[in-house]
Amino acid sequence: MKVKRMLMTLLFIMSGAGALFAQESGSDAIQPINVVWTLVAAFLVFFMQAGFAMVEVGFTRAKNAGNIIMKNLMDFSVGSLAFFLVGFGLMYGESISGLFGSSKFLLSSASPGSSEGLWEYAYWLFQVVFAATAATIVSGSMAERTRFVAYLLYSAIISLVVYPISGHWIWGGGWLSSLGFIDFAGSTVVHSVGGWAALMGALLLGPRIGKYSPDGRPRAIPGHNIPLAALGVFILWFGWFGFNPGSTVSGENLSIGFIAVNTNLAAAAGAVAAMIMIWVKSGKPDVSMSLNGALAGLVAITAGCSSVSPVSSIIIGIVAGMAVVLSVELIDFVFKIDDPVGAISVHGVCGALGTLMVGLFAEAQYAGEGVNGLFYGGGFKLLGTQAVGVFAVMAWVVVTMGIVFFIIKKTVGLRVSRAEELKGLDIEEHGMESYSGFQIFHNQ
Amino acid sequence: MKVKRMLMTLLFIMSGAGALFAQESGSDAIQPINVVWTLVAAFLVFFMQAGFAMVEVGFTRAKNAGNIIMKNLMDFSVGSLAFFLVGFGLMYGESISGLFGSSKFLLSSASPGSSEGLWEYAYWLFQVVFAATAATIVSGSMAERTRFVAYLLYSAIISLVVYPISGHWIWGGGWLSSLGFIDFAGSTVVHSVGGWAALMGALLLGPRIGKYSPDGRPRAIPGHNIPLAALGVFILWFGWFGFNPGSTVSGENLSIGFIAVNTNLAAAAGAVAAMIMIWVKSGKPDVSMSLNGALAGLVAITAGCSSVSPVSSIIIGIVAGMAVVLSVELIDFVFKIDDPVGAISVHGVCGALGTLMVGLFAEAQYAGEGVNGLFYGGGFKLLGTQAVGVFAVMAWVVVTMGIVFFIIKKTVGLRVSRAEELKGLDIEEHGMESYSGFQIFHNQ
Amino acid sequence: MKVKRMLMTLLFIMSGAGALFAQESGSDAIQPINVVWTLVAAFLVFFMQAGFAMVEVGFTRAKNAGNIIMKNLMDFSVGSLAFFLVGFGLMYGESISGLFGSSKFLLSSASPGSSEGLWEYAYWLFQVVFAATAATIVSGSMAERTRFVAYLLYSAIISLVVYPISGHWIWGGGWLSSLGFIDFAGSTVVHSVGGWAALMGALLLGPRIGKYSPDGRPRAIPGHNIPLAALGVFILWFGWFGFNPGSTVSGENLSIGFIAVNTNLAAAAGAVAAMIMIWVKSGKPDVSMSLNGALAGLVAITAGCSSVSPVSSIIIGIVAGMAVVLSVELIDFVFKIDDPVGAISVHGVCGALGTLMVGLFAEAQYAGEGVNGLFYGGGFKLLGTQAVGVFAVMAWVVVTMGIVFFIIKKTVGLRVSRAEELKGLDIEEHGMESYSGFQIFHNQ
Amino acid sequence: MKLIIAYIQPDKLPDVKEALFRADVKKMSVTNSLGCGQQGGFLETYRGVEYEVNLLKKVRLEIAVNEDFVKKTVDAIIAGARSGNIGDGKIFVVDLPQCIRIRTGEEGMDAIG
Amino acid sequence: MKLIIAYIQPDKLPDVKEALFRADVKKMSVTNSLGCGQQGGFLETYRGVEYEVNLLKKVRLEIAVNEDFVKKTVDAIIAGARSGNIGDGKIFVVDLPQCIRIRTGEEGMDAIG
Amino acid sequence: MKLIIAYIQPDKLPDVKEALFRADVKKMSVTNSLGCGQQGGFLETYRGVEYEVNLLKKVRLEIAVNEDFVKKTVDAIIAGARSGNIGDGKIFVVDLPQCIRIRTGEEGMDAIG
Ligand SMILES: Nc1ncnc2c1ncn2[C@@H]1O[C@H](COP(=O)(O)OP(=O)(O)O)[C@@H](O)[C@H]1O
Ligand SMILES: Nc1ncnc2c1ncn2[C@@H]1O[C@H](COP(=O)(O)OP(=O)(O)O)[C@@H](O)[C@H]1O
Ligand SMILES: Nc1ncnc2c1ncn2[C@@H]1O[C@H](COP(=O)(O)OP(=O)(O)O)[C@@H](O)[C@H]1O
Repeated sequence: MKVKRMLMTLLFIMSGAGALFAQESGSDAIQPINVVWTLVAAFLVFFMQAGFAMVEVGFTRAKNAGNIIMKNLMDFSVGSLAFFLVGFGLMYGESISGLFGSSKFLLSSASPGSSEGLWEYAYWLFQVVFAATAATIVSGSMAERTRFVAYLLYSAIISLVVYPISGHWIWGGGWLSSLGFIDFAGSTVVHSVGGWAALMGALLLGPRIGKYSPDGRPRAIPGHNIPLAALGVFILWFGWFGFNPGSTVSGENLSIGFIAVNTNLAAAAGAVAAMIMIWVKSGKPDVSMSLNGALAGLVAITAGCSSVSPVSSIIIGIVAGMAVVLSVELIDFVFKIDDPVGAISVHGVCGALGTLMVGLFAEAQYAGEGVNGLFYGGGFKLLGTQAVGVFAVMAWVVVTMGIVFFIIKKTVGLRVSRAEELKGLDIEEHGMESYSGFQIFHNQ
Repeated sequence: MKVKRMLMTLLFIMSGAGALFAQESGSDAIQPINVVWTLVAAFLVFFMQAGFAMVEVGFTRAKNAGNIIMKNLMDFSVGSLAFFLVGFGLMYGESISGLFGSSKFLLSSASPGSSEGLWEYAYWLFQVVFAATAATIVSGSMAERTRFVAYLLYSAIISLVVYPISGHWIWGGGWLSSLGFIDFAGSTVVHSVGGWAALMGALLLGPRIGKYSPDGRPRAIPGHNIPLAALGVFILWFGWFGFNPGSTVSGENLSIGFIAVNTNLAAAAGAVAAMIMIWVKSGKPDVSMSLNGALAGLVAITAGCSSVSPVSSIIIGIVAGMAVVLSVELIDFVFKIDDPVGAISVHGVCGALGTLMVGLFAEAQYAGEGVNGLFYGGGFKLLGTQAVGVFAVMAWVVVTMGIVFFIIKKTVGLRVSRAEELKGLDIEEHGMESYSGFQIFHNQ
Repeated sequence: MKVKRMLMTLLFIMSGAGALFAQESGSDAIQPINVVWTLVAAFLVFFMQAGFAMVEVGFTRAKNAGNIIMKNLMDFSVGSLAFFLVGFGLMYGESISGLFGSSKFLLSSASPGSSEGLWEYAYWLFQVVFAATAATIVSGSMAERTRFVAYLLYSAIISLVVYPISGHWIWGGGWLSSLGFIDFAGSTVVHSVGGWAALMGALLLGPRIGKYSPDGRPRAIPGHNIPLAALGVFILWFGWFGFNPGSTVSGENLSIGFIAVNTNLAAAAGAVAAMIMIWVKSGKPDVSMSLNGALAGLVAITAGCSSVSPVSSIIIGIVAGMAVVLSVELIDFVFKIDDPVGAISVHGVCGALGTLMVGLFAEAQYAGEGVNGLFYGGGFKLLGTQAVGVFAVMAWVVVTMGIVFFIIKKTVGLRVSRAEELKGLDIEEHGMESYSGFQIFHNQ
Repeated sequence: MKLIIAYIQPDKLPDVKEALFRADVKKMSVTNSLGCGQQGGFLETYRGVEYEVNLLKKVRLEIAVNEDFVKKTVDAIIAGARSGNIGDGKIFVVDLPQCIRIRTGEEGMDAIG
Repeated sequence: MKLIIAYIQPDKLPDVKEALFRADVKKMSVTNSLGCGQQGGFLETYRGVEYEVNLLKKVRLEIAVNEDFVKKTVDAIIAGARSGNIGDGKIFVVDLPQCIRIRTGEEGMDAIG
Repeated sequence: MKLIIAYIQPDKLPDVKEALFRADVKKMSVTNSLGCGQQGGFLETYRGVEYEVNLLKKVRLEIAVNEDFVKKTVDAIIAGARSGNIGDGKIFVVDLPQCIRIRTGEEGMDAIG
């Protein structure tokens, strides 16, 4: 009976207290329903890690599958610890002139004694899975040629410093939030940060061997497991229902249903739009591009999911779905940056686009008093603010991550040798095969 | 607000506590707990899309995997938009003499202003994932030989019109609901509709090349990825916990636990029964058939999960598990209809069977005042009503979808060419391979 | 009724609102939020079945994949029925002198009439998925050589008797719980039970053909699908958020967030620690070992997740991550027991280790009044109790399962023939292939 | 005896097998292979980028036959595999001085069939 | 020199390899193959329908040896692969006029081993 | 005519193909294969246990050429495949009395190219 008695006393301490505060209000906020909702949402967002892993594995070659798995497992694991030690504090700690936080390190703000103290744990979990999402986006664009050690270093740094600081500006009470910048669930805070970091990574790495013919024409290097990639996309879509609606961190906030609807409509519209776009351009409805389209819609609606109407959500999804196709081509053909899974286009470009579109489609009835986008009589004010935020974050990430990857390149080295790349990272970096026994041709 | 009222009564019958709140002001009925529960359930049901995709991919051949992915992605995406524009209104709008709804198009019934208005969003999300489930069932039976464009058309039509109208009859306050027809979570509304549509599709398509030997003996065309198919079944089982218990659309309705137990027991019994059945008949415990058995149990209990006892649930599961084996053989050997994944048997046959069995096993203590099946002294009344519903819906779907598929066949064409079918739909329809690099033999 | 009463009081003290009603009539103490939370957690734990299936499939050879799927499907299905009929009663029924329960068979304690009656259903579902977890652990260590029929028998027995009885000792109000033994979510109750059963199974089966060279050196038999295995680990991690926080069976207990944080940190630390350990030992960061590390951390924190600080959780995770590597080697090289997926080390060893570490790291502020581990001034008392529990359960399982497997071996036979093992269990036991069409080499 | 090696289009395999059976050549061995030849390769695009397939999937047949069967076999293969398009494939005929049936140890012409 | 081509049952590969090693034939190349022969094929059923496997999994060995090794090699293969059942497989022996070791450029008999 | 069979390291395939193209040998067939030879095999560890790889991945080339092309082809293969390390592989040359192009029915030397 001891365990149970302990449990009760424990409960007594906290919920007794909880009940007391409840009368006074203030901590009225800490209702069980809100904690449960926030946690369930956090679990769903965690599951997106599996989604990213499957998408990246599926869209790359069999000989590197194990390495990608490792990178996804480790950016979450290392990231969790880094965010626990430092990141969370930099993002949500006492703000130093709106630039970065300065307390709450090691989750010091949480405690088992009070309901606020307990709430802080749930809140941290919800935050860490977001941080990990930003971190894991990058592994896709750097796939099939990055040294594993280099990737470990990168993971630690983005979760320790880079993500938390721009996050502080927008969600931590920093300068952008005071400007009235709207990024409800993180098109910019999470996805663009990941996307721009992915851009710098791919840029400093250079393309995979055989990706561009001697005369510079891009060659397709098809993914080896489309069903797995598709499963990943479904998992991500599923997880996004935690990502967006969960960002209310309140189950009492009944707009969670509305947010979920917008999320779903934008994703559906994105998938259809991307399919049609690629169909028209290349003559066939490409599967992997359509899957990217769904993700593009999800990324784009993330910023405005609580500020725009369902119909606007569909439009935002369509724009993103078309944009992702064009962006992938632009990066592949014109900039000649090799992004195996399209992470830069999906998360960077569509994240920015989605954030900007809040400035066009926001409506007061959803976004709250007097918050209207350009199309709803709000003029250019909001659009301007959105633009400031988008570019500020882009600049921050491009500069810092550029430096980080450059230093890694010059020290431990960013890329594996030609021989290793040809043999595959699974054998060279991890001494194993991902599909032992299967007969596989490694064309390139 | 008919639905809402029905909902209340539902709650009233079912849970003491819930009913108490219900009397007082209507809006009070929109408790956060109900919104959270309904949304979480909706998310789980959404995830079933991934389950269907994996099951269908796994049970068919590698050369068509990408095409099946596309079909599953698109029937949900296109379906979501179609259900938003028209379907939801036809199903839940102001009823025109119990036949179809006539308002709520474009989700006009929802609004951010009031809690009912917000509730409507959550409710729509829960409904759209159900609609998409019905739509996606069909892709399985039409796998490996259907033109992609034809499938897109079909997806739009079933979500626009066919599913919503029969749905209105039963859940939208239509004529069947007034008869007292019981289909709690959709054995008929969702699964049979999908199953009968699958039947018509497979019928008009004809069998895959090589499925029947010249002398008409059926040949096995084994699926290419059983682990993925199994994962799909586990995902479906997982999602069903949103499908059935979630159909209370109320977390205050404490019978959700009871419904979940019935769901789980029926699935378990179905798997075991199917395994034994096929073991006895063919001498070996076939994996894919046992997986179908679990699904059969889930489909069958869906109608009565809130009206029968756990023991009855086990019996229903056993009957379904045995039925699915026999049905698959019947369709394959006798009717010679080629249904690659057994969708007709699992969803059509077991859906109908499960709905009928409510008329046998319903008990007042679970089903509410005076609702008893044949085995519990209710006589043939309920059984009769159930039969009327089952056959009315079957007739509706067979006729309408028959026409739809026929028109598609005569216009855009339903089936790919022999050459395309032999090469595989991935290369022919989408210009890609699903397992690039893998050495695969395409026997047939 | 012990448990029930405890639960009531528990809820009574816990919730402000609940407490109020509680005065009027006990029944209202069953708050919807607790039922919803417990069910959602149960769903997540159910999903772990998919995780186990994928991990075991991925870490073994292609020629046995279908057989492993079957075993995972059936141990859950058969187990569910067995636990419904007998197991639950033995575990939570009226205690016979603290040794085993004697009522509640066939879930007789549940009823649709009262909210307690309804609560009982939810509670059963949460319990059955735990029982199934213990059962499914074993299939991993017995993979690739066990007769299917033998496995079916085993599944029934562990869920009928073995798991419920030791479970009763700790969670059913049995003798260990009265000693003050702490195993919050089942490091011992669930994982060690599974792990020790896995040990006996592997021991009586003997190693796979080719696992040990004539001179006794262990040979690696690499898994055939690492991406699938990794997906399984992510699914398990995801499910663990239901496993640990859900074990409060109360959403009003705000410590759920705190428990989730500990769970996540231990898993992350375990993965990193295992990676470093194997890296140092074998020169390369092995993927499958790192995945095992995450599981090791999860298993180890399960016992103490509500009694230790986040920092302690990290330490526990690190210890487990290192331990799993050493344990796998010990079992493989020294004891020469062939455990294809490392189930004995992950669940048995780390489960025991985690339970013991509660005796070191427990802190009153988390664990409740006066409950302190060795490192927090509690002396050896708690550590001793933990040790008693760990070894009592180990003895119970080793003896009973040893007998069970021995009898099975002597009667129906435990192992397939050499020819069957070489050809693969899919063809021999189930008459099918899991990857039809794929070109696969079966080296061994 | 001769060992006949043929490369054909994978989707022609069923037809070739049938033609061989009719010519009652009932034994053969089939292997997956990638071929490089005149054939440009059907255009594959992936994510909008043209995919340069310079190794095309082919199926390799290996058939050991007695002299008097050579022509029938070659004709059957051609009958089943020819579409008239580039990529139809090739047939190579090699001398086969010796052939043994493992089961019986029979040698030469008796072992072929 | 001769090039020995053998088709055996996949599950016999370990035994054949061992037999060859003992006959100290240490070099060979192995390929997956599907075979068509007298063998009916073990009955496979899938979802209760009999699965007509007319192409059975086989393993193809290719071994280049010097004249004096031919018999030893053939005997070793037979020793390892024979079960006496239909489907045991075949051995084909082809003349091998020329053999080169890529690493050293050695030719002929020295290159074989 | 000759049938040239070569076993090379898989990661050398791109280089060999290029070398052959330059020697304008534009037609070939490629198969996956496992090889057993002098090469010890790079050490693979799995879960900390050494993995005894005694069958190593190789790629098998089959190229039918006219007499006057034999040397060029062999040289090209060596040029592309040689690394100087054990495991580089082997080249076998077999006589090819007959060759037919399925598409046109052409025979002999005209059918090769
Ligand atoms: N000289 C050759 N050596 C080896 N294989 C060849 C040769 N020529 C053709 N092949 C095989 O035959 C296939 C078809 O040849 P290709 O030239 O494309 O068609 P066609 O013979 O109709 O012109 C090639 O893909 C290749 O696998
Ligand atoms: N004439 C042949 N040409 C090519 N391969 C053959 C020939 N005869 C047999 N084989 C190969 O040997 C395998 C075994 O032959 P089969 O006739 O089934 O057994 P057995 O030789 O014992 O009668 C076949 O599956 C096929 O791969
Ligand atoms: N006598 C042989 N018969 C068949 N294949 C051989 C023979 N010798 C070598 N090979 C093939 O060539 C590959 C390389 O040979 P190996 O002896 O390892 O390298 P090297 O020739 O450089 O010593 C082997 O893996 C095998 O596939």
